[in-house]
Amino acid sequence: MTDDRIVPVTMPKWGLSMRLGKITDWVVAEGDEVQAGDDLADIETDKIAGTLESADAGTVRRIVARAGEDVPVSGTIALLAPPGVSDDDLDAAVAQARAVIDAGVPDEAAEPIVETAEIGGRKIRYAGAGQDGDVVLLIHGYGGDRNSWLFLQEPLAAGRRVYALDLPGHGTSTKDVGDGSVDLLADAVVGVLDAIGASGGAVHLVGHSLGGAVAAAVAARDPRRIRSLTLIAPAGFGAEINADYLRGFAEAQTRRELKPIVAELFADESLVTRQLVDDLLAYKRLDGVATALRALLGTLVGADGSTQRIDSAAAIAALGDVVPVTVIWGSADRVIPPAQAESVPGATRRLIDGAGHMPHMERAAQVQAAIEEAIARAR
Amino acid sequence: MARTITYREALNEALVQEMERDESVIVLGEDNAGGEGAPGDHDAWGGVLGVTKGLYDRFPGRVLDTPISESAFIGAAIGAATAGMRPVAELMFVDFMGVCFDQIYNQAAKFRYMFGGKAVTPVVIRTMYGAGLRAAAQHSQCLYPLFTHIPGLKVVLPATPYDAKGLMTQAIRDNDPVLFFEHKALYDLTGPVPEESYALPFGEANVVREGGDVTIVTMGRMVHTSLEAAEQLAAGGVQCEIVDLRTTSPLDEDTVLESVEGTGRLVVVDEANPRCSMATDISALVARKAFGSLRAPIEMVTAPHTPVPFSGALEDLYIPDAQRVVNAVKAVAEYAR
Amino acid sequence: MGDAIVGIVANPLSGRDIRRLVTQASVFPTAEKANMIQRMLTALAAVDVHRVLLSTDLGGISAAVLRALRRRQAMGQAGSVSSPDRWPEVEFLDGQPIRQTAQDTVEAVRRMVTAGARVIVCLGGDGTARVAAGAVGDVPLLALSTGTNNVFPAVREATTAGLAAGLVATGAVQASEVTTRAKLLEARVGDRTETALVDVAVCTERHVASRAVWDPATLTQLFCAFAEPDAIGLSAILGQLSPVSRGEPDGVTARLEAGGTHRVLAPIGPGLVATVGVRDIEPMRPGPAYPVDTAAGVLAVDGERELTFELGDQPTVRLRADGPWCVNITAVMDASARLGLLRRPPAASPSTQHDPRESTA
Amino acid sequence: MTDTIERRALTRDQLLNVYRMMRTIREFEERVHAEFATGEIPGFVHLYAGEEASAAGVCSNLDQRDTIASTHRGHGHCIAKGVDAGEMMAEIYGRRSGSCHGKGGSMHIADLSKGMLGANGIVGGGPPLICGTALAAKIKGTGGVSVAFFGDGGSNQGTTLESMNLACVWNLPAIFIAENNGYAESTASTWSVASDNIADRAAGFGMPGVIVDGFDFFAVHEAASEAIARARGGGGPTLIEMKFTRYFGHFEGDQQTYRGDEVARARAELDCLKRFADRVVQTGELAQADLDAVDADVAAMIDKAVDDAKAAPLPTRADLLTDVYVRY
Repeated sequence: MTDDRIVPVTMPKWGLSMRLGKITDWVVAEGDEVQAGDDLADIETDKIAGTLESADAGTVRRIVARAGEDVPVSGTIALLAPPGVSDDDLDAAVAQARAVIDAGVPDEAAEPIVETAEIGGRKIRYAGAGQDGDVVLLIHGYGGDRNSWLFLQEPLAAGRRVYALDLPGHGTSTKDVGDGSVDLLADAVVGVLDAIGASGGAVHLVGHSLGGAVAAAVAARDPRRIRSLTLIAPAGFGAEINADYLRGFAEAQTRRELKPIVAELFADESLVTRQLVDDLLAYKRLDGVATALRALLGTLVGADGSTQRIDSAAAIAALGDVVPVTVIWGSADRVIPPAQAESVPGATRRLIDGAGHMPHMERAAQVQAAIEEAIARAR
Repeated sequence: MARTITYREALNEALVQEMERDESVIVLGEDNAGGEGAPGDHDAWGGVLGVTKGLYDRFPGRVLDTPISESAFIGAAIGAATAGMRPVAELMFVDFMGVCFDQIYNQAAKFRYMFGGKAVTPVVIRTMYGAGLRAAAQHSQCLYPLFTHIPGLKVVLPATPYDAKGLMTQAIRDNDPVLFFEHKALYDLTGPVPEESYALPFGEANVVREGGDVTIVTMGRMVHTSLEAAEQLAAGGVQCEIVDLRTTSPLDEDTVLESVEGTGRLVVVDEANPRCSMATDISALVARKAFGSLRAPIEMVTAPHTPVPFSGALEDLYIPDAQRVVNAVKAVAEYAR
Repeated sequence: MGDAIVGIVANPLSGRDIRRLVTQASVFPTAEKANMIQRMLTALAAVDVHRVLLSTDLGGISAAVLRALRRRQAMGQAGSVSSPDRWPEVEFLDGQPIRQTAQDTVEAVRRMVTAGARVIVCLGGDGTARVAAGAVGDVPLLALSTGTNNVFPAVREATTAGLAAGLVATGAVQASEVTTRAKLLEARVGDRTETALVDVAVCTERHVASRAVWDPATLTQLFCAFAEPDAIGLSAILGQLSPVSRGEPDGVTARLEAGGTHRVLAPIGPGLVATVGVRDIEPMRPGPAYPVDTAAGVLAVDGERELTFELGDQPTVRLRADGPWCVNITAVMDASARLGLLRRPPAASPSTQHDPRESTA
Repeated sequence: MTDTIERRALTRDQLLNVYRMMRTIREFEERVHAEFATGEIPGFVHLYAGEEASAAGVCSNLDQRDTIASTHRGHGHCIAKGVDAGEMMAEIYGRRSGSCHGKGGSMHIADLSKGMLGANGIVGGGPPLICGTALAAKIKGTGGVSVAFFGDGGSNQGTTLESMNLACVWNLPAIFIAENNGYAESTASTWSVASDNIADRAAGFGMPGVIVDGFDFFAVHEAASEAIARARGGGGPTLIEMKFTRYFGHFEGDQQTYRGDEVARARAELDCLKRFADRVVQTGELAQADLDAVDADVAAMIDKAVDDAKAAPLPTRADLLTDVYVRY
């Protein structure tokens, strides 16, 4: 029996297809004291590199996985424990954890199931995590896709069904976006909600940026269906927007052109890995994407070429007090200014220090906590 | 949606999607359907290694078997390209260029310049290259340096299924004559490939591995040999940056130079014979434009200056392998003035 | 026997006109013409013709025969086991400029006549035979067809034809017994004349162009020296309506017109079976000049457009009885059989079997 | 059969056009011959004079749908297919205003907008290309016909023979015009063409092969008209062999010591322009005054072409690197 004061630090599941992560570097050493949210280790997968933040406070008593080592998802990589826990107990826990790491990835690990809904003649793809409970639907922003939520979807899925979709024009959904309007995107989201059988209420919407405006529009159509609305750096709450970023993203043709543009999304530009840029380029090069991005650019940016065209005020007003609204914003957002959080009436506001326009990627643990709170506040 | 498919399937999918998108795309070559005029199946082969399988029935009249007559049908593809078609012709093995080279380098390559910019020749010539199948001296050569030498031609060498599809799509949509080199040892290689169409631009090298110690510039099958070497080297603490040129014409000089400026050390890995090759070309480029960054002499890992031998015992020695790449990288990494 | 000379004239251009394109007429390659001459040389030697005069051309026929001769010489000197049959001495009629026109044939035949040829073999079609006929005088002519598009020349194997020519040349068979005199048609436009051995057609085409007549819609009038029911070519039209043999003194003439009183299906060329309207069929008497009643056009002789005529030219066509003396191959070989000319003594025994000619050589 | 007569019968305007075509070629070539001798024209120039009836007899049956590929002796084909003689002259002088902006020269004059796929510096280079343009026409159903001109030298190239085979295998609307002018450079075709007649080779591919007097416009026109109509109708390829003589050497500067007196005789007795003029005047289809007017007009046009070419600016350094690719 291991001492239940021992808290394992496990390999996170970043994205539904992740099975294995490699610890590239330990930020902490044995003996260090950590607080919740402190960086523990740099981890990379075949898709992305990120930093694992501690979910708990405590003392790092044992590092289980060495730097450079591949660890299956949920494998224990370190142990936190108060000083009173004995070395023998810790060593026993290490041995148990090493056995899991050395066994490697189980063969039967299931591929995530990506589902397709036919909505308005378009194929909309979405994938879910979790078995039962309330439905959480995650809606990405301009140029993103359901993998934007890779740090959040699995962690949010304890006791819930968490879905992420690819909006029209994005990811693996049909690239045609018609007029590119928020309404058209909202139709797709409603269609997905119908497809997953979430018609009876108990739906929590989380939308980022353009996806925030879409989430607000969906909620406004039928507020009783929605139990909570979380907006991360949403569009539609002010005139100011970094139109150069949006245009640059739409127009970039090469890695060299795209990399500095993508850097504007993050407070910490080192997060812009070659893989991230390559994945975005691969998306941008799919037939139809250029047209879709141009159409959506017209939705986001007004005729003057510099200010926002979307206004979500009416949508929020339509919610009345039926749906609790939470707004999350990175303090270092260079795409839409965080001050616009003040323009969301009646919302609970969470400003994430040190995050840019992608707080759910840069400060996933804090964003997760904010979403959990929002869900908890729901009627 | 990206699935895992083979290099062969990726090429086939690019052909199918482009033929569906644009009816001026036609496919022709020896045995591209196979069985024409014979009593058995009419799509018996679908290309000698199956790349064009299934196209014949799907696109009636647009997949043409040809006599073994490379000058005539490669020339016909070029002529058809000047007349509004987008032909994809297959020169079964690049070794056969000797029986049709005039049409490629004197005709297709020169029309635009020679005719004062008035010609557009959007032809793709697919061809198999490379050693490793015990196919001996006349069915195993690389020869892409010869085509790279000719102004007016574009030369493409995909290393992965993803690149194979994207570069084939671009080759078909491109308005210049394109030589598309498919390594015969890569057809069964699998990798993620989106279902949708996409075009990868020419002249954009791909950094397939980042590393700060030594730059490896390579292409085609040698990308995989270099990756294997880089894994071994990483265990010993040497981090290689691998640049896959993807196209040798146009050439992404910037990516090569940027990488060498970062590492100061260059190994070029090229399956072709060493003289007047991509190995010498990249070496000259770096020596000329990044001399100040170099901290060690440039190394080349190539085939020897011999024809490709038949016997497996010899062919295995002929083809550059990971150990030779490891040795070259170590030599430049450990070089001290 | 030393003066048993045979002349062979071959036309390199015959058999390649537009009818290959418009009616799938047969192609007769140069190499096959040269082969015919070589087979004929073997046959001529076999019946003791020692000297052959051969026309020269730029089309490759004489050159191919010359190459064959040199090859045989080399093989003979090398004592090859398959030493070739004897051939006569072959004299090439070179030294004359070759103009690649019908005049080449005329010149060659004239020189053969002057050199004392006893028979002149002509390889070609109706056109070649017609040109040769105009120059042979009284020397017997053996016209052999190269191709199938012909009425006048015989379609026979060259070896047999060679034997027949040789038997006449050496006098083994009397020429007077195996030759018949052909009729001639003489077409005249002003002071230009052309002769035909089979037919003269009046054609509304304005230009000679590719020469061959292949489009029946252009024809208005037809004159035939003879018209056989089994012919190929324009004479077949009247051959089915009013046949006239080669031996009869008269010919036959008619007007061709879509709305004519007769309509007949006729093989007017290889691969060309047409329904032709015909009226005013009448015998054509030797002697008088028959007028052409078309204002302007071309006169085609033996199927080739040759003489153009314009308004006011008033062309005429006349039937003559003084055509060339033609060797009848069947008659020659019948005579040979009757006379036993090709019989040889029975072999004495297998061990002494040899060519009897060698013992007398 | 009536349609075939109508196809062949040429109207007064058509006769004037073909005469202008042939006269333009003759005048162009005679003039280039004279100007070359002054040393002002650079490079290699191969003249077509004497062979005009071939280009005119074939191309007068073609229209915008149709494509031709030519040879190193290509000026005549260019003019007959409608390439501007002024631009051609400028090209021969290496001027920026030339058909190819001075980048092609005599051996590479092309104008794809006119269906002229280029003169060609490679003997036997054209026939494979023509298989391709014919294939394109067949697939697109344009009714277009493609014509490959090649010489007796080109007839011996594998590319030409391969193309005839491919054209027959694919039943393409392709016409092969063998212009047998008696010499491949300095070597006699009677020596170098083993079958003696190039047309005889057609039988080996199962297509018609005919020989035409290449000095006689009407003979060429009739044969080409039938072959082209056959090809348009789906009847497949035809090989037509022109027999004639070129009036000048293989290239300008060729002393022609390998030749006899055939040029003088041809010029005197066989010349296509003289024969054409004699015929149409004799038949009354055209008057001598009509022809004289064309002669004067063409002479003035060629004078202007030469003057303009000499005065035109040369390409500049900036032109050296352009038009290698559509996009690189």
